[in-house]
Parts: sequence; C-alpha cells; structure tokens
Amino acid sequence: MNSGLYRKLRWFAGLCMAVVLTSVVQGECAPAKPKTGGTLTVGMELEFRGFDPLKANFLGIADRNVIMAVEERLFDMDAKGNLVPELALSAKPAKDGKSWTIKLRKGVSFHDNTPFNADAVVSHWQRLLDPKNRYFARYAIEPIDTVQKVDEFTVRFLLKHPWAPFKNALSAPQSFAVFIPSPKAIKEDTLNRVPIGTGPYMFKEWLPNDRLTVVRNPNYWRKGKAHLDSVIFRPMPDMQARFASLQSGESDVIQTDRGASIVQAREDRSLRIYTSDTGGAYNFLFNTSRPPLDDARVRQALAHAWNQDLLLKADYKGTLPLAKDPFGGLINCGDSAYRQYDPAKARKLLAEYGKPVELEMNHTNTPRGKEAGEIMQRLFKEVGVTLKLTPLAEAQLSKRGIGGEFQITGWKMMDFEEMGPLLKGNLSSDSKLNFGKYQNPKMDALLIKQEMISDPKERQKALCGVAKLINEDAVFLYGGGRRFHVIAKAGVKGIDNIRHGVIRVSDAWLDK
Amino acid sequence: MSGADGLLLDIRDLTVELRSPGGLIQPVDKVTFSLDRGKTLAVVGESGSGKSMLCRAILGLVPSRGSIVFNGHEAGRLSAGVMNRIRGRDIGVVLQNPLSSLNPVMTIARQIMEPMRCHLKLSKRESREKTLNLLGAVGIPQPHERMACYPHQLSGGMRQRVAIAIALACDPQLLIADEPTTALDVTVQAEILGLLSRLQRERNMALILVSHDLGVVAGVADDIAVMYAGRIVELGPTGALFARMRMRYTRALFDAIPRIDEPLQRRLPDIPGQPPDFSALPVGCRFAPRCASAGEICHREYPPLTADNADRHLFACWFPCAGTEVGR
Amino acid sequence: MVFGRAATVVWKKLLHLLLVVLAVTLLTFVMTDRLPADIAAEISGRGATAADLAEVRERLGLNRPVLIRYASWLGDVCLGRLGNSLATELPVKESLRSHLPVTLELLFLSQLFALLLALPAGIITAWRAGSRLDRLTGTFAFACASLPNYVLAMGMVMLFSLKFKLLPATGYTPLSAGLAANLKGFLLPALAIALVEWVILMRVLRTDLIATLKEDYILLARCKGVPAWRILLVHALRPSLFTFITVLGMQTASLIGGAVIIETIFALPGIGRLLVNAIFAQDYPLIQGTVLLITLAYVLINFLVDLCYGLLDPRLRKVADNG
Amino acid sequence: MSGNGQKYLLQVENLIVEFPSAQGGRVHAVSGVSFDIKAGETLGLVGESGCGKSSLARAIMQIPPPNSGRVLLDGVELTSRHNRELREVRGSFQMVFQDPLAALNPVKTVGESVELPLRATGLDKKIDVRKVAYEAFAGVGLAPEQYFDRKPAQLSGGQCQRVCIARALISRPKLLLCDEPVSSLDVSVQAQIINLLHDLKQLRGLSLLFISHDLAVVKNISDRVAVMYLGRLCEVAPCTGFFLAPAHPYSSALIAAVPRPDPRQPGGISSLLGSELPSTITPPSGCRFRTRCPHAQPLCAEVQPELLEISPDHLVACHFPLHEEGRC
Amino acid sequence: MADLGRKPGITFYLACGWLALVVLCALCAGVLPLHFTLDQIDSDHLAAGPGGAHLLGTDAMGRDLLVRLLFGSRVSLIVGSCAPLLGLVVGLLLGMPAAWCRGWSERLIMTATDVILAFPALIFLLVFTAILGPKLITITLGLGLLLSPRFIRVVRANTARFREREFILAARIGGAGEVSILLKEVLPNIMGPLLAYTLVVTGYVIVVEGGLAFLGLSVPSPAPSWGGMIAAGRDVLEEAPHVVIFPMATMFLTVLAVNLLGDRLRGRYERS
Repeated sequence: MNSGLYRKLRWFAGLCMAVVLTSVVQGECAPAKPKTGGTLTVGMELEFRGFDPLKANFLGIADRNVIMAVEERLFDMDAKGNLVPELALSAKPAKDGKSWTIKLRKGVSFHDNTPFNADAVVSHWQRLLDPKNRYFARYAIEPIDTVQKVDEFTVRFLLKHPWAPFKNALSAPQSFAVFIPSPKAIKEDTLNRVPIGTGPYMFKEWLPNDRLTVVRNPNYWRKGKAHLDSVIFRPMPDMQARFASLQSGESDVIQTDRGASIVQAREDRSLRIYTSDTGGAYNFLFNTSRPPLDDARVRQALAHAWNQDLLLKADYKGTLPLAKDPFGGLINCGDSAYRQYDPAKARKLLAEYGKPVELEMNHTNTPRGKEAGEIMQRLFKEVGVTLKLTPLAEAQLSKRGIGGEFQITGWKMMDFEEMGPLLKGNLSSDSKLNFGKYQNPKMDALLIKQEMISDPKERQKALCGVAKLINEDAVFLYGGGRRFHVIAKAGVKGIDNIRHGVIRVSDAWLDK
Repeated sequence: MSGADGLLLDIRDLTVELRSPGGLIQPVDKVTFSLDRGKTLAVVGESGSGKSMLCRAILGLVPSRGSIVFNGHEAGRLSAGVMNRIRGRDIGVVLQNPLSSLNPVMTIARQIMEPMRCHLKLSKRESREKTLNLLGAVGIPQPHERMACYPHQLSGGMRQRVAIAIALACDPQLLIADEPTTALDVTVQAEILGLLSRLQRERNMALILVSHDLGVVAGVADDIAVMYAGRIVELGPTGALFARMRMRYTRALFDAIPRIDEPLQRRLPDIPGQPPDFSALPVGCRFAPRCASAGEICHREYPPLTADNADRHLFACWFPCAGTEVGR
Repeated sequence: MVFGRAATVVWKKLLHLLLVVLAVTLLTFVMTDRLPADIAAEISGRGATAADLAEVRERLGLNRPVLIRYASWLGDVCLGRLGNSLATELPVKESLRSHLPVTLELLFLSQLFALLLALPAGIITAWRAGSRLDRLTGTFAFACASLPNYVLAMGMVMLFSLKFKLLPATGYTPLSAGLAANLKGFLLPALAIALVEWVILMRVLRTDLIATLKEDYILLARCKGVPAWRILLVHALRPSLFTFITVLGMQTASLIGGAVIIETIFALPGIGRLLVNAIFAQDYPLIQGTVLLITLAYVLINFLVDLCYGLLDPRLRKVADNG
Repeated sequence: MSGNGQKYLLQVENLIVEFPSAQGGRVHAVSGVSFDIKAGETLGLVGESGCGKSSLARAIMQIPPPNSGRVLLDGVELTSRHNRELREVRGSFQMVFQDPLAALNPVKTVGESVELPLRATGLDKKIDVRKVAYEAFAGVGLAPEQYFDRKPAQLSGGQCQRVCIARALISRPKLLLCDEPVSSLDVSVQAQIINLLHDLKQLRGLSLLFISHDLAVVKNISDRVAVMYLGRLCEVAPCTGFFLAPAHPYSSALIAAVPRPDPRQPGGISSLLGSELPSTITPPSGCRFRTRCPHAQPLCAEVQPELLEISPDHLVACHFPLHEEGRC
Repeated sequence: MADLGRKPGITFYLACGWLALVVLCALCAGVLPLHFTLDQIDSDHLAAGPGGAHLLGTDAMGRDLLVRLLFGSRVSLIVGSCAPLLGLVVGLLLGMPAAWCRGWSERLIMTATDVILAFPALIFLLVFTAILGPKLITITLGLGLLLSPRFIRVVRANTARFREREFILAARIGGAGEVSILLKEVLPNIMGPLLAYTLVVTGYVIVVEGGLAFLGLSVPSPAPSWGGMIAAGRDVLEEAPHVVIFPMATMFLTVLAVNLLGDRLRGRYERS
C-alpha cells in the first residue's frame, strides 16, 4: 500500500514563470474576521521526506505544506507573477541584469531565537551552491554564481548571466532553496528532522508514518497571522482512508486526487472542495531507443489507440482536465495536433509497420496504476497490440525509468507554470533527463529557440511547436492534466489559495 | 436379605437405553438387585456385558429407567443437583485405569481435597489434615511429601491408592470400584483388593466391585452377580455360588481361568465365540449361541431369573448345571 | 548430572533460537538485495541520472557485496547499533520505538478480543457439543472465518465510522492523550483482526476440550460430584490449552509484521507499514532492523509458549522434577 | 528337555538396553540379561510392569537393537546385522504384541496387515500371497471369507489377537515372542488365545518366549520360567521345579500374589511387595531386589548376585536363596 | 462444526453444491455464451448497477462483473488449491523424515521451518514476485512455500504419533523397510487429518490472495481474481457497492463452503 502517490510530485524544483490560470474556489465567501485558536488536522498523501535540502533533495507534495508553515521565503509570488515581500522587503536587479540586491526584513528571528539577517540567507544559499555539497537540484539554480552579504540586512545575488526566471527561483514553493532555515539548525545538522524557520508555526514533533505537529509561533513577526494553536499533518497514503478520516472527523482538510472522493464530496454540504490547475501532466513515457517504439508509426498508432477520455472518466471520474499539451491551459496552443482516439487509424498505422507489436508497461502497484494499465492493455488489444503489465513499487518504477529499463512507463511531468526548462530537460537529445531517449533535431531546435527568445509571443509559439511535435511524433501519451484538489470541512477557512497543492496554514483558521 | 434398616441400595428393573450407530441399544436390561450396608457385591462379566454402564446408571451419569433407591431416596426422582451431591459424598467411585483417571495437571492433594471442599465445605486446613490421614489409610508412604506430587510421579499402584483416597474423601456409604485392578500387575492387584476389602470392613461401607475375573472377586465379595449381554444371569452369595454354579455361562467363565494350582500345560476349557452385539441380540437366552447344552427353548425364550428353592441364589438358565462343587 | 542435562537443554534451545535469528536476518539481506528496487533512486528522485545514482550508492556503501554488508551490520548489532534509515536518516531504533507501541497495542487488544470471544465460545460449544447452540456458534464462527479481515475492516469503517459516526475511521491517538481516545482508535482495527482470528482459536479449543472431556479423569470428576463449571474450568480447561496456546502464539507472532492491510486501512503507524515502506524503498538498515525485531518477537513468543507448556502440564517440567 | 547337545534356537548374551528418559537421566531398562531357548521350547518371562520385559523383547527383535550384548538366532548373530540383512531374516523370528488393536494398522484391512510380511520381503512375486494369507486366517480359527476384508475396529479384541498371530506366523518363523499377548483380554478370550498358542506350538514345533505378569498364565503355557526384576534376571528354572520351590524371594512373592478363584482360599496377598518398585534411572546397588526383600543383608547392597545354577537347569541370582519354602 | 458426527446435513450438501458450481464455472468460463469478454470496457456503463445487459453490473472501468467473477474463480481456485497442495507435498517430503529420523536432520528441518515462520511473509512474497514477476505461478509457488513450514509441523506432529505405535513395530518386524513403512503404514493414517487441514488452508489462501491484491501483488492483468476485484472496487465502495459486494459474497461463500467441508472431514478423523 505504499502509495503510488509516493512520487507524485517529486522532482527537482524548477524555474517558473508565475502564471496561474485558475484557482477555483467552490463554496461561500469567507467571512472577514478570522477566529483564533483550535487545532487543524491535515491529511497528507505521503510521509515526509525531511527538511534539509541536502538530505531530502526535493520537496514532496506533503513536505511543501509543512515547510511553508515553518519556514519562510524571501518572497511570495502573486497570481500575476509579482514578487510579494515576505522575509525580504525589496529586490532590485542591477542594470546589466547580472545581479540582484535584496533588502531583508529587520527584527525577525528564527524559532530557536537566532536572529534572521544577511548571514542566514547567505549561508543557506552558499551551502546549496557549493558544488562540494552536491545539492541535488543545484543545476536548477546554476545561473546564480554566488550570494554576498552587503550589510547586516542586505544581500546580493550575483548571476552568471541575465536570468529571467530569477524571481521564480526566489519564490517557487516547489523549490527547497527558497525556504530560509535557521543557520543554527544547519550547523548542528538537525534540520532534516527538525525544521526551524521564521514561520508562523514552530515544529513540535514528528512521529514517522503517523503525524507531524507544529504549534503557533507566539513571536511571529507578522501580527494577525497564524490563527491556529497547532496544526497536525498526518500522512495517510491510502486514499480511501484519507477521505474516511475527513468524513468521520479525524481530519479537517485533506489533499486528494481520488475522483470518487471528490465526486462524493461535491454532494456533501459539510465539505468544500478547492482546486488549482497548473502546468505539467500525467503521462506514459515511451522508450524511443528500442524497437518497436523507435518507429514513429508505432507510437502514433498507439496514440490513436489510447483513449485519454476513458481514463479520466473511469479512473478520475472526470475530475482531471484532458491534457493535449503540457501547459495546463497556461498557454493556448489550440489542439496541438493532439491524436484523437481512432482505432481504425491506429490499425492502419500498425499495418504499415507490418510487424506484430508486443509491449510491456511498468506501472505502480497501486489500484490507480493498475487501472490505468488495464485500460491501456484493453485499448491496445483492440488494435492488435499485446501489452504486458508489470506492476512495480515506486522506487522500482523510478529506477527503471531513470535507467531506461522500460518500454512504456507511467510517469509524471512536474507541476510547473513555466514548462520550458522542464521540456528542454526531458526532450533534448543530449539531456541526461531525457529518459525516453527521444532524438529529434527538429525538437532540439525548437527547445533551444524557446530558451533563447525573449519575446513572449515568439516564445509561446516555440513552446506550442514543441507541444505539437510531441503529439505529431507521439513522444509520449498524456494521462490527464495536473489539477490539485483539497477537500476541507466547511469550518476550515482561509485556505482558498492551494496553488501547487499547498494548504497555506498560515492563513487558515477554524470557524467551528 | 437382612432387615430393611440394613438396606442401602435397591435396584429394580434398571434399564439403560442408548443411541448407537446400530440403532437403539440396551446395554443394561432390567437389572434388579439390592445391597446391604457394609456388604460387598461383585459384578462379573466379559467386557461389553454392561457392567460399567450399570455403574454409571447407578451414579446417574446416564439416563436410565427403573428404580434406584439409595439410602431410602429414590435416586431417579432426584434432581441433577442433588445427584451431584450424592455422587462423591455418599457414593465414591474408583475407575479402572489409574493412569488416566487422575487429572495429570493437578496435585494429588488437590484432587483428594476437592470433594471434601465441595461437599463437606471443609476449610483448607481441615481438608489437608483429612487428606493426610486418608493417604496414610490407603497405604501411601510419606504422605506429607506425596501431597504435592502430580500423578505422573507415582507408580500405577500408588495412583490407584490415590484414586481410592479420592473415593473415600467424604466417607461414602457406598464405594463403586469399576475394574479397579484390571490395569494393574498381579502383584499390585492383590494389594489393592486387600486394601479395598480392609477399608470396606473398617468403614462399614458397601462395595460394588466390578471385574471380568471371577477369580479376583472370589476372596472379597459377599455376593456375586454375573452379567451377560446386559442382564444378570446369576446372582447369589459367594459361597453358595462357588459351591454350585448353576448358569452355564458362569461355569464356563470360571473354568476358563488359568490357575496356578492346576497342573502344568492344561488345555483351558474356553467359551467359543464372542459375546453378542447389543444391536443384534439373539432371541431367547442370550448365551444360547455359545452354549454347548442349549436346547430348542433356549433359542426361543429368555429364561427367568429364578431360584431353585427359597434361597438367595438366583440364575437364569433353562438347563442349569447339576450343581457340583467347583474347584479341585 | 541432572543439572548438566537441564543446562544442555536450555543451551540447545538458545542456540537454536540464535540460529533462527541469524538465518532470518541473513536471508533478509540476501533477498532484499535481489529486490529490483533501489534506495539510490528513492533518495535521488525521478530527475536523477545514472551518475547520480552511482554516486548515492557509493556514498551509502551499497556497492559492497551483500555478505560484507551483512557482516558489518551484524557487528554493529552486536554493539547495539542498528544504524540509520537510508531514506530518512532517522535512527532505525527510533523508528522501531515509535512504531512498536502501536503494533503492540493492536496486537494486545486484538488477541484480547479474540480470547474473550474464543474462550467462552470454545468452552460452551465443547460442553454442549452437538447442541443447537453449538451449531449456531459454529455457523457464526465459520461465517467470521470466511470473511477476510480487510473486508470486515471496510465494512466496519463504513458502518461505525461513516454512517453512525461512533468510532474514528483512522488514526492512532497516543496513550498520552487519554485512554478512552486511545482505545477508541484501536477498537475497529483490533476487532477486524479478532473477529477472524477467534474462530481458529475457538475451534482448536473446542476440539481439544471435547477430547479432554472424554478422558477418564473427567468421568472421575463427575463421579466426585464436582459441579459442571468446575469440571470445565478447573479440570478440563488446563489440559486442553496446548494447541490453543500454540495457535495463539503463532497468530500473535505473525501479527507483529503482518497486519499491513489493517494498518493501512486504518492509517495506523505500525511495524507492518514501516516494513512494507522500507521494502518498497529498499531501505536496508530499516528492513534489517524491522526484521530483527520481528524475528526476536517470534523467538520470544515461541519461548513464552514453551514456558506456558511447562506451566500447563507438570509432566513437561523436565528440569524441576529431578530431585 | 535337558542335554547339552541340544541346539539352542535363541541365545541372548549379556543384553543391555538403555535410553534417555523423558524426565532426564538414562533408563536402565535391561542390564545384562543372558538366557537361551531351545528349539520347540517355551520360556515364560515374568515380572512386574516396568521391569524391562518389553524392552528385552524389543531388543531381541532388534526394534531397536540393544545398546550392547548379543542375540543369536540359530547361531546367527542378529545384533551385528545391518538393516537390509536383518530384514531378510526377519521372517524367522516374529512377535505378538500386548494390545492387538494397536498392533494393527487402523486404516488397512486385517487381510492386508497379514499379507504384509510376505509382500515386504518380495514374496508376492513368487507365491500367491492371498492364498497363503487365507490359510493363515484359517489356521488361527478365523473364517477368511468373513474377516479378511474387515478393518481392525470391526473385530473384537480376541479376533484382532488372532489376526496378529496369523501375521506373525505367515512367514513360518521358528521363534515367536509373545509380549503379554493376553493381558488386555477377557478371561474367556484369554483362554481361547492360550489354547490357540498351545495348538500352534504343537503343530509347528514353535519356540515361544512368552512374556506375562500373570504367573498362572505362564505356568499354563511354559516349559521354563524366567523371572525378571528391574532389568535383571532373578531366576530361571523349569516350570515343574519353579512353582514347587522357587529359590528367589521375589519369585516366591510373585507366586504368593496370584489370586486363587476360591472363596475359601483367598490368598493373593503378599506383604513382600508392599513397597514401590525403585526407579530404573537410579537402580539400587548390589542386588536390585534388596530394597523390597525381607531377607536382605548388608552383603546384598554391596555385591550384585550372579545367576548361578543351584540345581540342574535351575539358576538363581540371590545371595540367600530360599530352600523348599515356596508354595504350591 | 455443524452436524459433527451426524449424517451430512443440508449445509453439507449446500457447500458441496456451491463448490461444484464454482469449479464448473471456472472450468467452463471459456465456453459459456457470455456477451462480454473479461477485459471489455463498456465506457457507457461505468460502475453500472446490476441489470440490463450486465447482469451483475460493471466495475469502475466498465467491465462486466459476472464475466470477471467467472474468470476470477479460476485464479482463486488455482491459488487456493495448488498452494496448499504444494505446501502439503513439501510438508510430507520434509515432515515425515523429520519425525522419523530424529537427530540432526530433524533439527535442521525444524530450524529451517522456524526460519521461514519467523521470516516476515511479506518480504518473501514481495521479493519473490519482484524477481519472478507477479504471475499466477509465482504467487502460487510463493504461498505454497510460505505454507510449507506449517504443513511440515502438522505432518511431523501427526507422523511422530505413529513412531512408537505397535503396528509400525509390527510392520518393521514383518520385514518392511522404513520408506515403505512411511508410505504404506503411516501415510494412509495421516492423510485424513492432513486433507482436512489442507482444506482449511485452502480457505485461508483464497482470502490471502485477496490481501495480496491489496498490496498490488496479485495476478497480472487482464486475468481477474476475486481479491483483486474487491481491492479495486474499494475505490467506488460508496457509490457502487455492488462492485465489491458480488466478488466478496462469492469469496465468502466459497471459503465458507471449503471450511465446512474441511471441518466435516476433520470431525470424521477426530472421531476415528
């Protein structure tokens, strides 16, 4: 029962252009005046990995929620892509665009009473930038050369070259680097199990597989925030158990992507559903380096044999959007030459290929992975393709995916709002992250073009070109777009913003 | 029989009916006898003749018809609770196999004390004292040390002595000993029989001694009842019976015993065939199929249990033996 | 000489148990090594490259041969060190310490419920074997035994938690938060296990008790005029408990690491889930530590069962009797 | 029966059987027993239960072989033979057990059980096993048509013992060991079996080792008697002399303990044997009987008496043998 | 427990009848005139209730429940019968010598038994299926091996009872070899209780297979198994309970029937 969700969103933190398309809130408008007190229990999808960037490597979907409660960023980013000051007051780029000077907030201290100052920021960033430390996602912040202390409350980020996504690098909640931990905790090497930051809540205890508790920070610098006495984060990998805990009252709010729960919650007047769409997609990778999937006709045939609609209907009960491109609606590319379900066409393409096609797919050993596999198996069978299913534990699936030991494998594209860098990593011929081993000079050209061009319209065109080529060449299959769901009791307020699946407990309060 | 005041147990037409795979059977069929206080009755017969079932019927452990009058009370009318009180208090029981009839996980002291504490409501100390006396009385050396023993730590003979001590725990008026020596060595058998008759005399108990061996009971019984296929076929005072065995079965049973006072390598006069199956009893005399002198009537009609003359020696045989004295 | 023999018996037993522990842990090492999963991939995440994985493996010492890793692990265990989890870097001891109470409480409560059901039912059905009550109990027991505990758990959650909202559907409340809350959380999972397990306990008890009730010493007890309840509880029960204790021991031992599904359905942080997660992640130190714990528990329970035999039957107290 | 020139069928020399006890320690079941049986002779072996009679019988049968000592059958040593060689000569010495029901496989028909020795030795390929088995059934007085295909549970104890005898005799053995073959049987059936053994002995010239605790039975069937006590032989003598004048105090006590089926001559009580059999794990030093012997002297505790001939063919192991004091 | 020692009652015949039906279904699943194949997706009827074209309704993926139940019985029956049989065979092969030979071989076998019993079954199954792939044969083999120590113990205990029995000695005296004694004298005697135990284990294994499905370790798709259907149906338990109820009821009745038969058999051997 090690959930397939284990890995759901475990990728390196990225560079994002902050464009959020939707943040739909169903339910009545929150009353103005938050109430203080109470304990909020949050049902998480996964057990926490840890909070030291060097040890945990990346933020899982559950970890994001905790770290956001305990630690803070220099800036938040609003829906329009503007920086919103948090621990910093302002950020000014140099004229040449190769450095940013950032003024820090004064009078803030960490939970362990270490004062927050330039040293805290510099030591944290320098630690991640130091090649010796082998910070796993260092390449994602590679354009940053160094971080300097200017004075006690001013730091300067020196860049190797002008870098547009720098603002994302300072604020994206998927990234470990943005959260400033206590320098003392780093020095004492306790950070991984005991996160210490400046945030509204202080870490209290972490009982593995059971709960992680945080309590209100009485000295929080932002008065009027942190309404709750404490928050309990409870990892519950079993989807049904998580929803049951909400229904029977052990949880107040849960993360979920289980269609049945969402559909059921819609009927339940005591529950509210919050959703947030973003870039990325669930997908099925083809290993294009080996026959028969090295032949585009076969891949195209499979794309026509595949019925994403059916998957979304049967598996997700229609709670996920259909994905035709990896942009989650943030960029409008039309139909992107998406290959519709068309068995006749698929058969024709296969006939052209001429040889019998037998394939194997790796999927997670979860009900969800199994179901997707079984649907695909049946659909492929209809066009005469035999699909063998191999259920694997998450770690196994990852290993085989990374090692290229697969023909088809269930996969996910991470939830970025700016998909350019990720696409480049995943699809460039020479990229280490190109797990499907896809080689196409035309694709390479498009990917380089989208990186170099600064004109937004041209850039969008290039990205749409990539999306179109993905479909034309059938590089992989889509398994639904990314949409985060959070279900909460009606009494839980102030959690309307769930971008990237994060329940921002600093704003949350209970109206019981 | 001697006066009514001496009468302890009076059984009339006792019948036990049981369900078996072969249908309804009657392992005890219209058994009638009585027993005076302080007297010994031996019930003798082959295995399967209904001896043990008769004992259980007297104890009320199997459903039975007919009347059992014990000590003036009609036991058949007594409730299960009262029967429970009579069992163990007024009637003591010794079973055949001392290896299996003692609880292996209880000390012998506890097993002996249990009926005292249940029936006589003695305190722990009183019952301990009494147990010590009893152990001495049944001839167990070093009773103090043996109290804490478990049955497996004792030899077969010692265990049977313990079993007797249990039976005597509440000073019963009647002791039923169901083949108390069959599982024992000849040497021990003699001791146990001696012990039983000594205790019976000392305590003025009545004793029902069940055995398959006429020889074993000869020395201790006042009366002997011979059972065959669920019925008493001969009943009489030991002396009279041994003097004149009338029923041919009794005679055959007696003759089949190998005897140490007989000459060497004598061919034993055995009884041919097997005792009948209860589910397929022969018509008429039940022994007739194995009887050398059976006549036509034997196969037709069951002989009544009668006496030749007015004496107490009863037998059920159409063609009784002439009545020569047995023995040398 | 007698003492010498007793000592030999104890030594032999201990040697046997030590051998079991060693064999189980070695087997675990070898088998988990054959798992196609990779802790390096787990640690590195999906974006990792083959070089990253190799680097992580090097760092964790996963490149060494299995037997060498086993030997060094064994050496550490002898020194009382179980190491840290590779995935979380949490000391394995701490993980076990935090998960064990849940498993122990679940185990204790489920076996308690099972006993509470099995003992009276076994005794009554044996006493009244063949009666209508016996057949009714038997049928009910069979119905229980034929239901998988996961189905039972699902059904009970739907009924008691979601419909009537009597009991929590998930989660574990530490004892520190109050006994009532703690017990409430364990009620359903313990029942789900107990309702299936009591049946086999009851059946072996009934069978053995029926056999015991046919013994001569029970007949003698009846002849002694001992009341029925005393015959059952004092005379017959104790000698009839052997298979019962054995089965109870085996069930208990298998529950320590084996209640995964129940723990998952009720989101209980028990040893079973810890182990499965560790296996899926191929987190060697954690797997080894957990298996060591489970094996030790098995060995301990076996030892206790052996001890119980001696308590139940004086004939088996080999050592003490030889004065 | 005397004469040194006569061939010994069975020679047992200094046989020792020991095994670990369940309670710890070693049981000294048989401690240096030597005797012999001539062709056509019947030796009765008597002793209380626990004296090592059955262990001795099994050691002679090599199930399992004794710890030390030799067993010679017809001059051929059995003890040194390997399993396979032993199996080849098994047919010439056979055994009958005490409990006939336990000695038959409950799931097989008795016919199959009887055929087993022939099939096991591969004779079924050469001869008509079924015919031989039918003959064997007839030879023990069972109608083969009626009983051949029955399961043991469908037969009575006596019939089962007949089947066992048929099985033992089907391989035409020269020696038959009977380990208490009648002690679990009723008197009437006991007589049948003893008579059957008598007949077979005469018909086939069998040699018998007849083990029993009942001296009366032994007297009836044996030519010679050997008395065993705690793993050792006390006395070996021809029946005639033995019962008239036992030389060992233990023999005398055993004879005195035999019950006599005569109300006027109760007997059967022997004060000699009141105390318990000592432990076989730690047997007494010197003469093992000394703890229960009325005539024990200090010498008895120190020196173990050897089995010495006091008159022709009459051996006794006692420092102070009785002279003409025995009864009968 | 029902009707011990009596003539077979109605429950006995019902149990036999049900099992016969299940076996028949498993055998004939391929030739029955069914409207759907086992993996055919009816996208218009997702998690549809019973009635209409789908007699028992469809599962969350729109597959016909009846068809899947019929085919699922194959898996449950194969695992449920083969795994215990494998355990039985291993148990006989190792348990009888262990009881017979004593000494070091017994100690070795019993230590190995203890090792497997102490070894967390999950690791064994996970590794086993991870290496050999989650196939029907792998699961059957794995479960059979896991069960074998229990069988070894039962066989050993049952065999040991006969070690010193007189009819065994009699056979030995008759000249029978040890192997032939084990096979011809002991085996027929222990077969009865062993078969009864095997039946009880069969019920247990059918249930366990379902548990494995919960862990994603059951038979590979498209072959359905009852346990897999229950595990998958849990996702839609609230809105379409029939998806779980039908396979659950089938499994329940089958296990119940097997248990009843096993108990009857056991009762028979206990009495004799």
